[in-house]
Amino acid sequence: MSATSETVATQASTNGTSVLLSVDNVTLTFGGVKAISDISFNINKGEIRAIIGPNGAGKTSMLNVINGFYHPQKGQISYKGKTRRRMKPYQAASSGIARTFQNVALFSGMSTLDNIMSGRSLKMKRGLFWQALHVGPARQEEIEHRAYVEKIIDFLEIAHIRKQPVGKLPYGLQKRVELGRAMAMEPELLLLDEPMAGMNLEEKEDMSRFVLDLNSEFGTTIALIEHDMGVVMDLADRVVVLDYGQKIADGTPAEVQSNQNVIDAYLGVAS
Amino acid sequence: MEALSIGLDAFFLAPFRDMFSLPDLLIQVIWEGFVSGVLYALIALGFVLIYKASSVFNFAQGIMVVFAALVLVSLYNYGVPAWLALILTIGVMGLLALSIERVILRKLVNQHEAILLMATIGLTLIIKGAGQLFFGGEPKSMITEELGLSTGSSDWEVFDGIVIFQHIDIAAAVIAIIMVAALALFFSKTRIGRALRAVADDHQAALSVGISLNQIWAIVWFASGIVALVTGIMWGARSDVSFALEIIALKALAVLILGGFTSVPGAIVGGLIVGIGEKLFEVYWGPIFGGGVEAWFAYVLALIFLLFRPQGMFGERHIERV
Amino acid sequence: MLYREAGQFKTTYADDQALLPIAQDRIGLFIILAIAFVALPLFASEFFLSSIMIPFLVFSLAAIGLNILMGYAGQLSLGTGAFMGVGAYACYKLTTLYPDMSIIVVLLLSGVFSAAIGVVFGLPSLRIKGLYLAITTLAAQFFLEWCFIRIGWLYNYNDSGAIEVPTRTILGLAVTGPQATPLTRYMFILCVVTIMTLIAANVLRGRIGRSWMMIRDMDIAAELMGIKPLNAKLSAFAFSSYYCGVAGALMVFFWLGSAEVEAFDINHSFLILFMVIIGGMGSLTGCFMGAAFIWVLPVILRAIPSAFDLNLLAATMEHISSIVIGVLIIFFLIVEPHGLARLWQIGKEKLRTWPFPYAT
Amino acid sequence: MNKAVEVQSDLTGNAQALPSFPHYLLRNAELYRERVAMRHKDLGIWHEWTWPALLSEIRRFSLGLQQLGAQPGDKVAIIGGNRPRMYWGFAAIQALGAIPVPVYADSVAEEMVYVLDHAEIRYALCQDQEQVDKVLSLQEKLPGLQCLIYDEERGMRAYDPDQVRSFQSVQSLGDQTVERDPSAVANWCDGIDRISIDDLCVILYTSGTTGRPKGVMLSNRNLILTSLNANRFDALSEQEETIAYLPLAWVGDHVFSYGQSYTAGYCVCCPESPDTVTFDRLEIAPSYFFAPPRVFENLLTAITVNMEDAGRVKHGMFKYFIKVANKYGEKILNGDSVSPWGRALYSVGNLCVYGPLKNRLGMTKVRVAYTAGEAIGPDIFRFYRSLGINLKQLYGQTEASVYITAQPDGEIDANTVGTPSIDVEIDIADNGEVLYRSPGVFMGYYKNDEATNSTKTPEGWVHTGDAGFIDDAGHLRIIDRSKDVGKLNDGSLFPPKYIENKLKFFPEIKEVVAFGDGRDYVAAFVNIDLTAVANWAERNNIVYGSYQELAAHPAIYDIVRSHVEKVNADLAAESRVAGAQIKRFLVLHKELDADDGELTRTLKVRRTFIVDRYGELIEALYSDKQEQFVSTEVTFEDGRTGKIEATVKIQDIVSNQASAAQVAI
Repeated sequence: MSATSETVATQASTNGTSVLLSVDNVTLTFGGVKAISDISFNINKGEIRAIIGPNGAGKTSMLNVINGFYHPQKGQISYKGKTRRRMKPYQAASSGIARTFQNVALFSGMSTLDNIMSGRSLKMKRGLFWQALHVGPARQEEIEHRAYVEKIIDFLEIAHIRKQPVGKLPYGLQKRVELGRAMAMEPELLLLDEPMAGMNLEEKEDMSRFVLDLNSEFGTTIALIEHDMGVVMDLADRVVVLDYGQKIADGTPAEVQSNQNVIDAYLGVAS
Repeated sequence: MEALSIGLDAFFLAPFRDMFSLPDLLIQVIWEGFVSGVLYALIALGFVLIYKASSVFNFAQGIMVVFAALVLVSLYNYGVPAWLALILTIGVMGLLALSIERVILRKLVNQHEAILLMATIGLTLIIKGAGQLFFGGEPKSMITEELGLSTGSSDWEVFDGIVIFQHIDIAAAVIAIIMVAALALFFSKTRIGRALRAVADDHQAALSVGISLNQIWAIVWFASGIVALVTGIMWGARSDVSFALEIIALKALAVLILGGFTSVPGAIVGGLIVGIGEKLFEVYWGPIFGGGVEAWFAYVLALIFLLFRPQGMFGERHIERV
Repeated sequence: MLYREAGQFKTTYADDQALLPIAQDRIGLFIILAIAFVALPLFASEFFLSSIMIPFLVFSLAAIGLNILMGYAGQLSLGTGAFMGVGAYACYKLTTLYPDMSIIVVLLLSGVFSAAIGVVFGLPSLRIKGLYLAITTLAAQFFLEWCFIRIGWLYNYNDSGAIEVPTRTILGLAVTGPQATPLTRYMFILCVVTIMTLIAANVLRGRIGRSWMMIRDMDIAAELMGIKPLNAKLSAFAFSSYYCGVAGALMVFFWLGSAEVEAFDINHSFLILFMVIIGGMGSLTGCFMGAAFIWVLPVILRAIPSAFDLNLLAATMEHISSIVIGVLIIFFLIVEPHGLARLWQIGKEKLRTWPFPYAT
Repeated sequence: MNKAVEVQSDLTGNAQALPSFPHYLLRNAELYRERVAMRHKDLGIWHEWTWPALLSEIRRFSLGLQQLGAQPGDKVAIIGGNRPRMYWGFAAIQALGAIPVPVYADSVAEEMVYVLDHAEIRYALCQDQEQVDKVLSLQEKLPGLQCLIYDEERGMRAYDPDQVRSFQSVQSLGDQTVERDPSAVANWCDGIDRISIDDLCVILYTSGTTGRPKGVMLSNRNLILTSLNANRFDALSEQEETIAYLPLAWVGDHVFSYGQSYTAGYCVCCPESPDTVTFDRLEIAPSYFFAPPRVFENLLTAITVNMEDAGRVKHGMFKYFIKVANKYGEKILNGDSVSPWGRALYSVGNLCVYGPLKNRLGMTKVRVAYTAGEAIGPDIFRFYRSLGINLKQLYGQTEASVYITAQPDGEIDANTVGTPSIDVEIDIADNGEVLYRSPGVFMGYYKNDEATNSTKTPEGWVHTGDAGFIDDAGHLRIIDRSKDVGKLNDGSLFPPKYIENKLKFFPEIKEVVAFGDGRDYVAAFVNIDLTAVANWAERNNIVYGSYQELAAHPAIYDIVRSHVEKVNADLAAESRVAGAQIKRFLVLHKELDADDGELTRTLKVRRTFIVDRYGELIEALYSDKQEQFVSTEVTFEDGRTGKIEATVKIQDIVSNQASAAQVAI
């Protein structure tokens, strides 16, 4: 928290929905190479926001900036009205930002249950003493969180792999477990980095259903990176398009789809 | 306040006053440090060779030094002529390299670095046990003269004092320099050497040169076996051939931290820094702590260094991706 | 095969999350505890207790300490011996400074010192990973060894430079020092190790243990889940060193009776390391298996020549056992990098799914 | 409050029975205060309800339902899987004098609308959003529908709360009633007391192999007496544990998981999900277990496949001890005399194989297991028995409240279905059809007197539609559906199911459809079992891209041919069916599927449908063609339809000549 300068945001967006996160003129360079240059966009509370673009467009870097893994050289991020220049990843986590990874980043030595339980770490408070005895409050706490985690397991329909080590699970299920782990944090903003990459049609449909349900039932705001245009068009409320680290379009799926820049840069390449 | 300023003086100023008041001693200390630094550097060189080619952090390098020296000395003691013993020892080191590659490394391809490290720790136990079983645990003298190395010393009068140079130390320095040069030549001029460099960067590329990974591993282990033999002779000549050397060889780890795991120049510079640094520290600062600081100076130096530059002197900074 | 689990179902999360959810495991543990607490004290010889069981328990505890750091938190350490030394010297100083303080309190406090030193040497782990970290623990090892020699205050300026364990009693019964019988010492150690193992198991399955494993498996993801690397790593160092410290104190006070710095040297660190590797990283059961293996195997090897009337020197057998352990380490790394514990687990899984080759 | 009713029981004298299941609920809550009545694995652990807790849940729901306006005689649909609230629905509805109508949850909308409309459903208790959506999509066709109640919350936010309510909200309606009027509980009990034993208890729709489903009306008397008799037959007590995993709308599940549970007071466990039944069964280890042959077949296939992957020593040991079990197991189970050596071998086998195997199957504690619904392969049947599982056959029908015949302990024969159950009379008609009369005989088909009259005689005898005979030991043997038994052109007898079942007992073969009635010879469609065959293909390095490709593989044809030849040899040995040997067969290019209408929801073959659908293939079988192109419309899981096309090969078989001696007979 030390490195944050806080200003009360006065942003209340035009159409009545409130802005959860806004990215303002962010530039990120690696050893002189610009990964992201001067990008601004925002994410409204409760929406599903897609970030798309060809490979190397800076999508993942953008997520990394949002959750504090990279620190941008220029620009700032405002989240829930607070502006931060530098934020540690765990600070992002405790302020309600969770994410999944492009290449599944599960804790491979732990079971599905433990992986999702790990998402509850921030919510668990009991100290070493109670943990050591594993009676009273610590045990009670563990059980309460287990109950919450079980709801997620039920939600994601992964009851049958509850006790299996995640390392051996098929890829599609691993992605689901990873989503579960992020859900366990009860985030306000959930960043999904290519949640459907490498999945077959059925798995994609399941995952889309989970994302939509998650958004509507838990009210979680979601920002996702996705390659499958069909999926993006179905899921997203608004889409921002990046290309070579620059923003080339921003709007509803329909608007973006008809945007000439996008057709040239992305759809043109893809087809 | 008084005590503090005395303490600060004792730590930060007095040692330097001592240095300049007896410059001949200083030169002697630096020379001693330089020579042990050369030996540290040689051990580190053995590590680097293997690490570069196979990402194996060879914990057994220290014991290989002891083992090579033991084989040499014992062969001579059994009546084998010195020159023949030297050749036979080289053969033994070659055999060792080959069997390590066959029996251990080949089975552990693509394993995590930590597992490979632990395998070499196991290897250390085996070599140590075998060495003690066959040659006995008691210290032995190196057959310095029989190998044609001078044991005399030369004096150098300077600053109203005398600095003593042991011939064997000079020889050690010279041989080390020759050895590094030879390795540099080997790496840059020979086909195998180039393949070795390629392997460090990219295993596939090495295969395309037409040399199998297995061969390369055998070769680097053999090369570091020879480096170990040379180190063993030099070290043995300065003190005795004993298993205590193994612990001292751990200092090469500190050297590697300073110089980086993959850099040959780094190993040399690191070795010299550690060697000279610990001698200076022992002589000029040691008394403050009650002596014996040589035992940990290298590691603490490495630790402090790591805190400021985790990637080593010559290493590159990595950008972590998620 | 031996595991007939049909009909074992859980109606509460507490039962489901129990340390040993399978009835047969609970029975097995009960039998082991019964042997340790009842059968051995009744039937075992003094030699067996003092030369095999006591060291075995001490090493198991030290291995648990190292395993917490290495197997659960993923931080390599080569300084276990020195951390044990800190515990031992702290225990000695405390009990000689405050002779009236209960030995139990002293023992528990001595771990605190070791934990504090562990945290100091764990600080670099925030910036340094893997092999590099091993170097900093080596620094700890040699620096602390040096301290044990050079700081006379630590051993009350004894001429011998060794710490001599004074006699301490609990309820009038001598538990340390020359008067303490092997049986008393064994029972005391057994209780300490049992309780501390239980505590370790509890911590490891809770939030704190999970945070260590998160850092071990995927530190970046862990940080993004809100784990502060500083807290997780340092707490692992502290917890681990505490165990090593208590093990060190137990080693000197309840086993050796007196100790010099050699008892805590780098070879000692390696010994514990081998126990963890062979036993199995990330497994408490493995710590006991590894300790039994590394400690008992040489004892057996040493016994072999006399059994066959061979007149081999003890030193020779020492060397052979060194070779055997080396070979076994490599064997395990090749065949099963997760050690005896994983073998046991695989075997157990086989027994659970028997006659099927795997669960369906 | 618990009024016992004296009921006449012809064979066993007078029996005590309560007039309805809600009466039994009240009794159990008194009698078994501490006993667990129901378990449900949910969110990772087993939740338990004792009988009093069960009563409370049911009463709250029932009172809420009453508040919603449910009247005696109203029909309430129950659409969902094996979940506690679905089961609670039965008693809650019955307590109001209303009639529960369980509906197959996986039936497609058109099937469902027929049932809901025909039964004049006023309320529907649905498991989840999927079922609610299905019913709502039919809303305009169901004018009488008042309200839907759902069990699982997920996705249920966007619905009209007056029309679609959660189970809990209905329960709290009940709570409010009690708060307002504390006498509501007593009134509720009075309402139960007004139920008569001869009132309609439940309507169960039979899916039927042909035509529209028929609503079988069962009275309290039917179900309660049958349940009591069944409990008595196998000495079932409140100690039993069962796992409920078969369709709720099927009479078997209704009697096993509801009727017998309430009358005996035993515990019913609901699995976490259909995917986890195997594991959940392992956890619960039921003492009373029921499964159709298909489940036992699949289990055995899974066992065999699993053991193929075992090491050689273990596999050898397994095979050896299975042989031992084959030799001694059944005898030991039946209490016959076995040599001490045999007993010793068997007990070693029990330690090494049978015990652990039963453990993995969750059948360690099984006291009584039944298979019914179809004929089970004798080998499969014996396999389970030889392990020491008391598996028995029973023969039943929805119209009989299940039990017609069952095998008593110790009188087990794989080829019979046992002796008449308690209070059941059996008669064989001249054409070989089996008729029965019992207290379980249904009241009639709902709104279908024509069908009722053609099935049930005025004297109470019911036509089963199955052909069979009673053997010397007094056991019933079933050959086939009486109307399916046909004749070849040369006059030989053609019992299709008899032939099909013989083939289906081979693990590689999943389904068979045999033809021959009015033809010159017998020919058959064969469906391979993908699990077994895929495993075999993997072990033999046979590469295939799809089911279709695998089915057409020559090696598969070879396997099937060898099986057909074995069956032919069997048939040749029996003079009555020697003429019915298979001359030509083909392996179907797609799996027969209930979604395509080829199987019923209970996974029985719909013969007439298949004859229509695959007419060209059948004609090819009776021509000299060696292959035939076919194009089939299919429905995918998500409801889309598509076409699959294939050229199916036809294989000839040289049939065994019946031996001269047999011909002479």
